[in-house]
This record gives sequence, C-alpha cells and structure tokens, in this order.
Amino acid sequence: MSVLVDHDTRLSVAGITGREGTFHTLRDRDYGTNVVSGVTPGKGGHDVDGIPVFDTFHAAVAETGANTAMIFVPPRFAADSILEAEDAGISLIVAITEGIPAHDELRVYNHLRRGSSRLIGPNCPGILSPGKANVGIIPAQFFKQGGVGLVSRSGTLTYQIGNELAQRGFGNSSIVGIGGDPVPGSSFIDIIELFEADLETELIVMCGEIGGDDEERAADYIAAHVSKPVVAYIAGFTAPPGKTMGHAGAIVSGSRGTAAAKAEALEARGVRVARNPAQVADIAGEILGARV
Amino acid sequence: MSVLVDHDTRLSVAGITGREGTFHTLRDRDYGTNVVSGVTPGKGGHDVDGIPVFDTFHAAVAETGANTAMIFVPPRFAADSILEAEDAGISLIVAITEGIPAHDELRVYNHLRRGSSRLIGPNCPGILSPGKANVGIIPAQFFKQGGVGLVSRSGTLTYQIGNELAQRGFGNSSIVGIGGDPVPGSSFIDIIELFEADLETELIVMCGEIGGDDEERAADYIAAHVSKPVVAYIAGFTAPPGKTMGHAGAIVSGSRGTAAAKAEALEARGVRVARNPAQVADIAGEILGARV
Amino acid sequence: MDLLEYQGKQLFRAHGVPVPDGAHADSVDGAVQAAEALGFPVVIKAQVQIGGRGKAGGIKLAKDRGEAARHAGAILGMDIRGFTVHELYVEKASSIAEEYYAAIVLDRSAKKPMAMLSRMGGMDVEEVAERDPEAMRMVHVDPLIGFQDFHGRRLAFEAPIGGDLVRPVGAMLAKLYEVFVREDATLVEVNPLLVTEGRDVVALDAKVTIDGNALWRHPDLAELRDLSAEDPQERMAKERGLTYVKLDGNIGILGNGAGLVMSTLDVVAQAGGRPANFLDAGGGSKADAITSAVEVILSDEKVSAVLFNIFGGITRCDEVARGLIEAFRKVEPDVPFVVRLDGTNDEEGRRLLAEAELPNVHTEATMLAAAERVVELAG
Amino acid sequence: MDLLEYQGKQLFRAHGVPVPDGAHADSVDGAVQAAEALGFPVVIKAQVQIGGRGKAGGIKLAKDRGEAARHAGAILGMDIRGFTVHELYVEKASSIAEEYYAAIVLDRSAKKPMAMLSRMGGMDVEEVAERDPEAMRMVHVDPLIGFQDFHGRRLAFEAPIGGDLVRPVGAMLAKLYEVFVREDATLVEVNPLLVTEGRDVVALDAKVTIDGNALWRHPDLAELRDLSAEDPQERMAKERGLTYVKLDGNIGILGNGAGLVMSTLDVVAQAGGRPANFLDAGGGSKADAITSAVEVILSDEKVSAVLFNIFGGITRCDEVARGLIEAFRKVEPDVPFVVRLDGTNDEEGRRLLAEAELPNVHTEATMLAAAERVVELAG
Repeated sequence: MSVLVDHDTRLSVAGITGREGTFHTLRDRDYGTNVVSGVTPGKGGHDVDGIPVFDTFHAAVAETGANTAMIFVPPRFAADSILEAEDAGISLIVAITEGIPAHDELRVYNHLRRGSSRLIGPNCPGILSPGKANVGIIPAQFFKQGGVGLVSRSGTLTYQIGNELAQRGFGNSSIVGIGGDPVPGSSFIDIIELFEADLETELIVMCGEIGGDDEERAADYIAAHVSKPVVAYIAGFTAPPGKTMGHAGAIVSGSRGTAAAKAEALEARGVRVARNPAQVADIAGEILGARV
Repeated sequence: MSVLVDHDTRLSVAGITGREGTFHTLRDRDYGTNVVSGVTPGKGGHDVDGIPVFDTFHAAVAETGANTAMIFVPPRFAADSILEAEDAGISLIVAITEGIPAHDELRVYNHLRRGSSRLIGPNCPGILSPGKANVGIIPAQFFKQGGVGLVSRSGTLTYQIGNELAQRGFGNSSIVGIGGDPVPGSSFIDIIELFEADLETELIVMCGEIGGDDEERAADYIAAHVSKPVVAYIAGFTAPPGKTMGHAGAIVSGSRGTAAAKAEALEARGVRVARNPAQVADIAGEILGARV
Repeated sequence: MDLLEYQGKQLFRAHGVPVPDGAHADSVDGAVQAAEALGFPVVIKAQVQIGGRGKAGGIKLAKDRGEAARHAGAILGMDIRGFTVHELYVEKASSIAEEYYAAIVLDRSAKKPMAMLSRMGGMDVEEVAERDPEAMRMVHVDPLIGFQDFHGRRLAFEAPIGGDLVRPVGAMLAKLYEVFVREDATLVEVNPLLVTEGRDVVALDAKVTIDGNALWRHPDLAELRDLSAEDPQERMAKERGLTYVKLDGNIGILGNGAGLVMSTLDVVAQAGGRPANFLDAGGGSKADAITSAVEVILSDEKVSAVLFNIFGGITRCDEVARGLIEAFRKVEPDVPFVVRLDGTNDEEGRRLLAEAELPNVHTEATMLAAAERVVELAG
Repeated sequence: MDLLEYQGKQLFRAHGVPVPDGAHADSVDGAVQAAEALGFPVVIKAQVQIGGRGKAGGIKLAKDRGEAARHAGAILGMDIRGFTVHELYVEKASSIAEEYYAAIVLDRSAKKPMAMLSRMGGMDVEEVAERDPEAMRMVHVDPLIGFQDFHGRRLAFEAPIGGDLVRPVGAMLAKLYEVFVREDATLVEVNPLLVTEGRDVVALDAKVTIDGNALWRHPDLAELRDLSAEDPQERMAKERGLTYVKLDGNIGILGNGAGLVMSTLDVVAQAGGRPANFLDAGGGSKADAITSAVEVILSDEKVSAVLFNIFGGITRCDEVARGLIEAFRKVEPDVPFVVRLDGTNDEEGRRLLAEAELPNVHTEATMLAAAERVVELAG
C-alpha cells in the first residue's frame, strides 16, 4: 500500500504543453504513472507524445476519467487551474507551481477545505509512491518501495533524507512533499493521518522547517492519534530571524515558529527529533532494526 | 417530540430592543420559550423586561449559553447579524426579517451550508412547537400539540391551514415557516427530513407556492426517503405569470415553477395534493382517521 | 426593478463591458441630434421594459437624417406588448459577424449564480434552448469564490466559439458577473452579444434586473425607478406600501400575506369567479393600510364585488374591521363586499362590523363560503 | 516587500482610511517647504523599513520653520537599526486623546486573515500583548466571506473602546481589511491608531507588507521597490534570481533548495563553524546560476572558505560542476572550496570536477564530512 498516488492514479496535467510540464509529465509516465491526459486552453485536440490534451479539466475528466491533477502552470494562472480541477470533480490536486500569491492560496485553501478535493502543495515537489506512481518532480531513482512514510515541507531536503534512508536499506511507502508556502493545501497532520492508516507504513518521518506552527500542531496530533513511531527532522536552528517590520507577526506567533520551539514541542510529546539528515536514518535503524 | 425548537431551546434575539423585536420576544417568552438574552450593539448591559441585552452574539453565547438566534433587525443589517450568530457558534438561526437583498442571501446561504449552523428563513414567520417553544411570530393560540408536522413557504396560509387542521382536531408536532424568499436558508427537504425522523410526527403537510423548484425537488425526495404520509397544498394556480423581461428565467426554469407543474410532480410521486386549505384537513382526516 | 436598455448599458460601461457608442433621447429632435453626433448609420431603439422590440418594429436602422427623424417619430408613442414608448436609444450601427447569447442569472434551484453562453444568439434564443438544450451552455458560480477565468473558458470552449474569441468572451462574462454582483442584479442578459466583422466583442443589448430589496445600496439606481412604466393603480398601491396586481375579471380581492392571497385567487377561480385584481395588505396590517387598500381596489372600475379574506396572525381582525369601517366612510362603495375575518381578535372584529351596519357587507365564516358568495354577488 | 510609511499611507488614502495630511520629502529644503504648505506644527518622520523610529530619534515635532529645518537635517542620514534614512515624511501634527493598535495579518496557523485591535497602542505593544494577552483582541475572518461589520463591532466592544468610537473604528478596520485584500498585503498595521481630541479616528502610522509573489497584480507597487534599502550583495543576488542572506561568520554556503540550505547551516554550526552567508540556488539550477552564485558569495570579503552542498533532484550535478568550473575560470577564487555533489548525475559531475583539477577544491561524499572539512579549512 501507499498513500494518495498508486496504480489507481489517473493523472491529468495542467500546463502539459509547457517546457517543464512536458519534461516532468513524460518522466512521470516513464516511471509508470498512468498519465491519461493534459490540459492547456487552446491546445485541445493536440497531444504530447501520445497523451491527449484538452481545453478544460471538465473535458479531461469526461473523456479520460482523470482523478488526479498536477498543476504546472505559471503562478498567475495556478489558482484558477486548481479551482478548475476542483470544479471538475478531481479528488487529488498536486500543485507544483512556485510563487502563487498568498491571497490566492488563502482563497483556494478555504474553498477546498469545505469541499471534498485534497490539495497537495503548492510549491511542492509532489508525491512519489515508489514502484507505483510518481506525480511531481521527485527524482524517483533514489527511492525504493518500503515501510517509511516520508512527509516534508522541503524538496531537496526530502531527497537528502530519502537518500540517507535508502543507504541504510529503508524504502518508502510514499513520499509526500507538502510544500513550504505560508498556506499549503495539506498539512503534516493531514498526511500523517494517511500514513497512520496505511498498512505498508511502519514508521513515519516528518521533515519540517522554521516558520508557522504546523510542526507544533502535528506534535499534538501525534500524541493523541498516532500509534506508529514518528521521527522528525527540523531545519533552520541557526537560520537568522527574519527582519519583520510590524509587531503583529511576533504577537501572533509568540515564540512559536523557531526550530528549537518545534523540536521541543515534538520531543515533549515523545517524538524523536534528529539533529541532521543522517541521524534520521540512524534513528529509523534503531526503531526498525538495521536493514543493511 | 418536535423539531428544531423545544424545551432545550435557549433563545437570543437580535434586535430585541426594537419595537417589533420587543413585542414578539416577550410574546414568545409568555408562551414558555426560554428566552435567555438579546443582542443590540451599544445596548449591552441593558435589559428588556428582565432579559439581558449584549453588544454581540459572542457575548450572548458566552454569558447565557444561547443555542438559538432569532433575527429581528432591519434588512440592511440582517445578513451581518446572521453571520455573527453563526460565527458565535449558534446552531439554529431563525431570520424573521423581510426584504434582505438576494445577493446577501446568496452569500449567507452558501457560507452557512458549508458549516454546521442551520438557517430558517429569512422572511419567515419562524417555528412553533406547540406546548414547548415559539420562536418567531406565529400566532400560537390557533395551534395545539399533535401529530401533524407542517412546513410552509407562506405565513398567513400556514395559519389558515393550521386552523383548518385544528378545527378537525389535529394538533401539530412543529410548524416550520421556511419563508418565501428566492434563497431560503432551509428547504422543504431539510424540514421534511426532520419530520420523517421525529417520533411525534405522524403526517407531514407541506404548503408550497409558485416559483422556484423546491416543491418538485421535495417530491423526488419524498418518493425516495419518506415513509410517513405527506399531504401537499400549492397556492397560485390562477396567479398571473410574472412579467419577465429577459429569456434567462424561462430557459432556466422551463415549465417548472407553476403551481400545476408542482402539483403534477408531487402527485406523480404519490403525494396527495389538496386544492384548497380546507381539503388539506379533509385528506389528513382520511389518512389519520377523523378526530372530531 | 427592470432597467431600460440604455440604463443597463450605463452600468455596462461603468464596469468595462464593451458597448457601442450611443445616446438617450426622448424626442424626434433629440434623436436626430444624437444620430448626427454619433455619425450615420445609427440604430433607433425603443426603450421599453419588455422583450420582442425588434419584432414589434421598435428597432430601426437609419442611414441619414431623414430616416432618423422618420423612425424616431414612428417609434415614439408606439405600443409594444402593452408598454408605450416614451424614450429612445440612438446607437451607432455595428457590423455583425456573429450573434451570441450571454447571461448571468440567479438560479434559485442551485442557490447560486449561473453564467450562460450560447452561439445561437438572437431573438428566438428561448426556442433554440428548448429545441437544442446542448446549444445553451451553463455553469454555476460559487458566490463565495466568484467568477473565475475557468468558468468563462469552459463556456467558450463548450459553446464552442472561435479560438480567437475565447479570451474576449470570457473577459466579457467576467465583467457581466461583476455587474451582477456589484449592482445587486438578479438578471444580466446580453442578447445579442455581438462579434463584429473586426472580431470585436460587444454587448448589443442589455437586460438588467436590479433587486428591489438592495436599492438602498444603489441610490443612483433607485432614482432610475421609472414610475411611468407602471400601471397607475399599481403605482398608487406601491406608494402606500401595498402589493397590487391588476387582472382581467370583476372581483376585487384583498388578503393579508402573499400565500393567503394566492390561495384566495385559486378558491375564487374554483368557485367560477374571475378576479379583477388582488391586493396583499401584508402581515401586521393596521387600520389605515386597510383603508388605503379599499381605495386602491375600488379605483378599478371593473370591480363589481369585493372579497375580503383575512386570517389574522400578527394582523388583528379588530384593526381590519376598523379600517374597513373607515374606508366605507371615506369611499362609500357602491359594490357588495364579502368579508371573512378569522384569527386574532376575530370576534371583536366581527362585532365591530356588525355594529357598524355597513351597507351591502356580507360576512362569511370560511374561505370557501366567502368565495362562493362573492362569485354569486359579482354576477 | 515592506512599504515605507508614506507609501502605506498612499494606499490608505486610496482605500478611504483616514490619515493626517502629509507630504514626502528627501531633502531639508523639501521638508521645510512641505511643512510650510501643511502649516505648523508638523511632525518630521524618518522613512525606514523598520520599527523603533521614535525611540531612535527619527520622529520629531517642529513648531516652526527653523525647527523643521533642524530636525529634517538631523534625521536625514541617520542610522536606525542598520537602515540609513534617505527619505522623510512631513505630517500635520495631530491632537492625541487616545492611542490604539490595529492590524490585519495573515495567520498561517488558522490559514485565515486575522484582525487585531487593542486599546494599548504605542511603541511597546508587543510587550503589552505578552504581559496582558486579553488586551489584544483578535478575530479570524473567513477570506471567502470577507470582513463583516460584526468583526469590527466585536473587536471594538471587547477591546473595549468608547461607545462613540465603535462605528468609526469598525469602519477603519473594514477599510484596513480592504487594503489587505485588494493590495495583496500580508500585514497591515496601524500603531498608533489615533483618537484625536475631536474624537476623530485616524491612522497615525502605516506598516504595510506586500506579498512579493503578487506584485504582477500591482504594477504601481512593484515600482516602489526601494533597492537602496537592500544590502548590495542581496540586491546582486536578487537581480540574478538567487536568494542570498548575509550573516556574521566566515564560511560561504551554497546549496539548492531552502530546506537543504537551512540544514547545511545547522550542520556547519554543529561542526563548530560560523556561516558568512548563504545562498539558495533553487531547484533546477543551471550552470550559469551556479556561476552567478559563486560570484555573489565571493563578493563578501569575510568569506575564508566555501561549502558547496548540492543534492541533485531536478538539479543535475554535471550542470553544477560545469557552473563551478566556469566560475573558477571567471572569478579565480583565492579561498578553499569544499564540494559535496550527490544525486542526479553525481558521478558525471564528480568526474568533470576531477578532470578540471580546480585549485584548492576538496570533494566530500557526505554532508557531515563536508561540513567538518569546511570548518577545518575556514580556520
């Protein structure tokens, strides 16, 4: 098993005809992902290396039964594309696009939260379920199938940690990049809930970073709802505090948001926190037993 | 039993200090309704015949445990007051106010539908559960406790029909006025679902009128989900068609919306439709057996 | 509140919806001057709050001054489906390549705004929609998120219209939606939505209905209320806060509450009568409202009998009786009245009426009996 | 993107938020002229993108021409917490009865905008909020329904403020929310929100942060970007599309992706090193981006060693190696480099580097080993 993407995934890609969109779509297909269609307004009727392109997500769903959307369009068109995918009834939307305005994300988030579609990202590397499907830009060659569920706010750091795990013989059930934007569509909690329910996942690794309080909230959630072992890594202990102009940010977040506060919150609830990426694999080995 | 309002109702009234608001609030209290507070911005700390008044619904909820709101403020302030009640966590909002702009109703409806608060009205006479609670302006003296659940888009027609029923010896579990506005907070279906589940209700009377397709939708719902007998009355068989300027209305509604189409839809699904208010009571008598 | 074409186009301009140049006129001279300022050819259009102007001869092309004067003269004063033409709109003629249909409407069923687009614009769009439902494309818009680009693209691609028109038509739909929301409209319709030979997209007509409940947010629109277009009795009723509708029969009907009034109409019709009008005095009617109501009803000469059907909830029957007594004092009606008073304070009301001994007033205990009696009396 | 006070107040004016009259100046003469046009007394205010201006002496009252000139001269060129004052705002002095605090902020935790109000305005509001959390009232706003009157009323009644101020303060909060949404702000803060002796409510300061990702929607705001306020190296990096932050140590750090860069900083610190700066070349870095990155890092004179930590996902290690080789050709660095290349095409990248035989470049296989090595080399 795995979470979110697998052999049942029927992927339609918004922005498939762009340079990056084409590159990663074909790469995902080469990996074995069932890419059923693409969406580019005005390019309906064309194809990308045999993948049919439609003018709208509604047509892509009607004609190709797409159940998963990947958003690869430029930031100023991304919110519209996500909302279109949702309106067309697509249940999982993975937004790779970086640089979407925060207010667009706010509207999209609050709209989708009240419906039945799930958004991963934006500004994320996507989701990889090794051996099954890759929806996004995660370099699949570093990862193999296994029992570690990995959820991360960071792209390259995910690859780094996945690689450390792989070198110790640990594979992954799924790797989910939730993105580092201020208003991500899904949080650590959303994904940890899925891993907790996933039969293949034996251990959950969450990779956080400074800012927001998603890690702190996850700590509470884990203590209350998660039976599987969780290992955390937080980046940014030595990051300089941002220059903030007003008082509101500090009043709102208090001391939350620093790497130290996050690590403390997690450890206080029994989650082991690694101090560097290699240590994540060390701790996983302690918990699951060495595999190499 | 009964639906929506009963001995557990804790009512807070927006606009309690207005002339109409005071009059009907005290009338409802005299009937036995547990009126716990009122809300009028700027009048916090005052009272209306012993009922404490607060500046906000949030304070009214915090201080008096209100779980039901009645909205009696002028139309230009009504949407704000409904949204405030919802934000304060009140689960049942009964809006008496007439003349709220349709776009305000659209926003309120679509917002509330996605949350957990229920709105009855606006532009409705409220809800009466005879012997238990009266939230609104229904003249309670015509109604007694019994087994007929009555739901209506019209005010005075409800009293007329309730009175016909009472004269044949039939009482009511609850009488729910859903209002005649283009975008009511609750539909026939919403209330019929409650009556179907209510142990005291033996028979459901729905009183519709021309316009919209709420009755047609209710017909489908009744056929699929309702085991109790339903009697319908539709007003407006001889009402002149409205002068509509554009084509859009006709294209959207087709032949729906006329009294004849509504009666036909209901009868096609086995719902008996009375031709005048007195016949409602006749049919109820046939079904339940004469009581007088 | 239905706006005239030129009023709707003023709103369109304010929200950036492209419309041809044009000017309002209420005289032949004004129309000719407007035409000359715009430059020929122009189109002279009757301004009435009803469709079917073209078929009725209310829209004419004028190529020169003489034609403009002739058409303006012919159209002013014309009767179009019961509306007299008092105003004209003179508009620069457009080259027509294609005619589409576009609208934003409040869909009561879905409780959402709905945007509509069809390639088959023109006068008979309603029939087209019935014959070929697929030709009329419709999408619902969540009012909390508003009209998105994808709504417009989807309508355009599904219509389908030319690829070069997807953007401008989508942009126009977005602006029509803006008019719909910002101006508290319940209908914004463009028929035809014109594609010119130069591939420009313009609104050639404008049908806008504004929600009367929202006029306090739009003082500029509230001023546009064109009372001249209303029936004088309906205007009288409106000025007194009453809802009045004129019909073809001879029985005047007064009730309290829209539902009860509609029900009363039905019952009178079932008894074989034909209502002359109906008047809803509203919930909580007081004596003076009743007096006004009687005055309005009797101002219709066709009325040969009046049915008073009151079920008092908030309305108190004693107040109604007092109002009726006062009305008889002021108006001295010469037609029979059938009165049914039930509900709050009904006994007191009936007592007052009996004591007043009004001439030719008959009381009945039930709605059905009252309906039968008034039909009998109306003859 | 943080706006200066006078820029924020321009937005406030455009959205109807009341602010005192004022004018921008960038010279003593300009300030004096502005003061005379406004009428004395005026307040001369340093325009810097940082708080604490008042305490630092950057805000002064001037009662006449001489004072205006003296204060303007003193403030221009002043250093306030690392920011040099190049611009002034000259504002008509207000009579102060009460000072409140108001803000609209994006609350990442609730993923909703949050409106805030406190009676305890002034410079130390942050401490007030910590000492007495109840004094800072906060409400979340559903972004799909927007700021409602009840939000403002609730904040005002709970603060609590005088009954006569509930409406004007609520109205100001609604307008600040409008600024927040319409201008794509992530922060709109007014401290103090002033109640004058005449009971008018005005925004005496304006702290507005605009979302850099949304500047394409605001071409007017994009032009305001004040590059003079930025560090020259940060500016150089930004012009080349790189994220660069200057720190206090002596080790230059380059990585790809924010998370990996932050992690690299942590690991270097754990190894006992002190980063001089860090640079995120971003995902999918190409050779020329790497070359630019090296140039930016080395433009900092404090750098005595550089750590290159690349985990190639989209980024291809052979591209990184080519960029590094090209950078060495162009810049000829005189400090040691430690390079760790892993991920996509890492073997090819390491082969290219080995063949190039760059002077003083050390490769390491792991992040930890690379961190230890660079700390050792930096001395």
